[in-house]
Amino acid sequence: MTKVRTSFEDSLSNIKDGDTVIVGGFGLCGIPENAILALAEQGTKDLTIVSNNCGLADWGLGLLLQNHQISKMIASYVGENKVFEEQYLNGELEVELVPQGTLAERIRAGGAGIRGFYTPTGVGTPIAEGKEHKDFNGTTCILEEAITGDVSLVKAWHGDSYGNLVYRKTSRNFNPLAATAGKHTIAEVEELVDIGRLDPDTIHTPSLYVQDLLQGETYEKRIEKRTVREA
Amino acid sequence: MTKVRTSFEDSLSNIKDGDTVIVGGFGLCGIPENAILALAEQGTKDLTIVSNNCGLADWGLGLLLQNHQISKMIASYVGENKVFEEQYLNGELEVELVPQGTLAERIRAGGAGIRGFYTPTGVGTPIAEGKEHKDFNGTTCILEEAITGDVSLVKAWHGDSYGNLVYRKTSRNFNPLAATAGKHTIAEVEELVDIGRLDPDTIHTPSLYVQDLLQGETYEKRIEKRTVREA
Amino acid sequence: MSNDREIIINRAVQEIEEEMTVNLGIGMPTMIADKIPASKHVFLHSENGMLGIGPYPISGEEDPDLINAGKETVTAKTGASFFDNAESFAMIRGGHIDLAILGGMEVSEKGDLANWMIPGKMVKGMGGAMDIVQGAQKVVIIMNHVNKHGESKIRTACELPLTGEKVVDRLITDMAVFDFTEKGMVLTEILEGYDLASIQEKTEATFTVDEKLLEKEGSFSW
Amino acid sequence: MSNDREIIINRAVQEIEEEMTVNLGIGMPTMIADKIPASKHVFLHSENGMLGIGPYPISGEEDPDLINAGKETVTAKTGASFFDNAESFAMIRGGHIDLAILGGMEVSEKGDLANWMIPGKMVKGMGGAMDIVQGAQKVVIIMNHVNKHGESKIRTACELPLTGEKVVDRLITDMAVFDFTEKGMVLTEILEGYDLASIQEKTEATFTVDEKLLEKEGSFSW
Repeated sequence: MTKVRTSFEDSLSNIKDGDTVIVGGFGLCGIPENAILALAEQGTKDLTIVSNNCGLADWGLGLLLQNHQISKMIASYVGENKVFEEQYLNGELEVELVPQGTLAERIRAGGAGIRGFYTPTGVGTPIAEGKEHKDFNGTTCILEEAITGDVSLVKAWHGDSYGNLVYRKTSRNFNPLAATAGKHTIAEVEELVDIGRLDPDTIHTPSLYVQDLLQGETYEKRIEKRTVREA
Repeated sequence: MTKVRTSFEDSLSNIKDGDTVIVGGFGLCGIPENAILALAEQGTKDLTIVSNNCGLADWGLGLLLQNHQISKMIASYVGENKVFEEQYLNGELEVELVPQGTLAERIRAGGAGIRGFYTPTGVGTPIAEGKEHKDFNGTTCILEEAITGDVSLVKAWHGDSYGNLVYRKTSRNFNPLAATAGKHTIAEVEELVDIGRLDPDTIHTPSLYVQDLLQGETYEKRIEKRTVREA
Repeated sequence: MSNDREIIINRAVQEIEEEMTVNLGIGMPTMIADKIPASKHVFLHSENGMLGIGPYPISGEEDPDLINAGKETVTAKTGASFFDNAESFAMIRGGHIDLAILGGMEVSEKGDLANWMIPGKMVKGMGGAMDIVQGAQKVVIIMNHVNKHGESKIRTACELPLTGEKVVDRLITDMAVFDFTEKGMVLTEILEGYDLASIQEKTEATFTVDEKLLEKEGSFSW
Repeated sequence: MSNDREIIINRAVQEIEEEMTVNLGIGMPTMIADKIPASKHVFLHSENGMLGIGPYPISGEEDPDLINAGKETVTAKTGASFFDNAESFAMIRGGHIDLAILGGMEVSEKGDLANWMIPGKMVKGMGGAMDIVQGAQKVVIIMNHVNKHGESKIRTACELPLTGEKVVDRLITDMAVFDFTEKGMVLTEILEGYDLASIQEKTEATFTVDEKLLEKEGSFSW
């Protein structure tokens, strides 16, 4: 019994034209590099991508934009990508902007079978337009609905063949949430470790959320804003 | 800067008559033993207790029942406590039974500033009576509201003086949720460890949720149902 | 273990397929764990916050921090994980549990389940049952066909307060197996020692008989 | 750093008290971190999933897995913790962040904030700003008093789309400090080089003047 696959190409073939794909990562940190490259290679079209950001023009999800594979983007911040701007302005790309905390919570809700929730975030802003409002002890909230994906792509640090995952530092970000909300979750890891090597108390993503597990051959891990101090 | 306190008595004095107190633990597993003993000693009355269970007659939250300190219990299962039954039948004790997953989610929501959520759990049952119903893509859900506490009592395995907590095995249960949902969270730990000894990737309860941290002198850790196999 | 229980458990264990994630209810369903063949790789989920329950511990090795939802001391299999209750029910409610096997007090022909309270008796609480019957991909109920007064526990409509409405996928009793489909309640298996007539006699609910079973049972006296 | 920025940052850092958990917005607010005296113990929260941001790394020690919400490489202080985005915003929305300091484009006299989009320009997105202004216990906005055309950014009502309604607790500009209370917008401090008249001239919003400040400023020419 193993969830280890050796071909990104085969795993990614689970994604079909028109699918909704939830992708982990924050900026370029913790993105499923190899899965995104394989998806760009595969050329699947008309995708709805759910991800906090949309990569740079030449890396991460930006590669799918370049290929015109994305028809709709659900994100909280997309300001670092010129290709995005072009496709949005010419009407090729539909965009749903969601406050970051609401986006995280909607994905979590999708994975957790919560169908909708009330949050004060966005009340009185354009985000609240057309949404159901409700008062809770004097706090006005809006109803936000769960997000689920046909497929989720996540990237972890360590993983075992059952599909247990552990993330490293801030590369955790949206990855554990995405892992829960895909009907089919494809996890790529830096290192495949033996069953039992992950401490059961410290597993971030329990095995049952993962369908395919792949070890990436290389990780570029590009840094978006290299910032240093004087030694 | 430390959250370490040495007197359970002093910390527990944060609980006043009529307060709502959220208490971690599942059965007798992972209960804040020393805080409960101190609360029984203190004798605070008219408490609303939110906890999955209510202990045994002579241990855990059952001690508060014996003392007639609880006026309302919000729980998912209370079947192992004779004192409970008596006080319920004579009208002394009000009981709100909540499905276990809904209880966990309501406490999480309280801690996370989510004011309410829609779940399919309990639709068509007595639990759904009087609650708002709503259809999500053909699934009928009911609206459940968040729970917050004046004080939360939790028990962890390791903790540091900032208030970071790590739980052990299934004694984690409701503890991390309770920790988030109390205006004032009192955590007791088996072992107080130096700052930096807890791996930042594996902290279950980040420090900002905890106001008081105490090391229990002893832990009985009673077992409710000792079950063994032949060697 | 009574003979009825053994029959039910032996039939129920066949529901468990390779690689499934399974939640076993408290009481009789928990006993199924021991009957799962060692050759079968399954993950047992415990709603108090664990995936990968192992066997009961050897005496002296009980760990008070390691219990199942029935509050029994257990062990963890290699590759197990622990998590909090919100995560545990995220798994359940989110449809990540393949199969749940629970006990029942009454099942209706619509697939309604009652298994948590008897009016007039002390209410103990539903624990995680309401979440599990809504969330698990497949819900199998195991119970005796009749109560101790010999009356059918499979009803036209449940009299007891419900745990869930139209949530049962399969019902296994000591006499028969029923599936709940779009066509209603269907008898799919008759267990040893019974025939269709005896099942009809002991079942208040209205059901149809699966075509394959009808062919097989054609030689009987009805 | 321009002189205005420095004035604002130097004033803003005084908002940070011992033991506070603080979220600093992207851009100018991030620069406050360096000004916090080493003697002060505070926890800096980063909404991408970290509590306990340390200084920027030394060159060569950048870790691509360790960034702040502005996507800059950072370090972690001893006693830090990492978590996922849902947990991070549970902290924010749940009121567990004592103080948030964010930049602004416009603030209204009611305490409304606009800082995420300019109609007609490319929309970049609100990131976590809408959550933070709703959830943090205290929201301090820092911005220049006037825009590059010399027009007041403190308005009777915001013209730009809102980030949050009645969410600002305190506004710090290069000229003054305002509090938003039940009595409306109140001028509480006048920064060096300005007087009440110059502030009134550069502020479209209607505000009252704090009594203590009035006493102190009584000797001025108004």
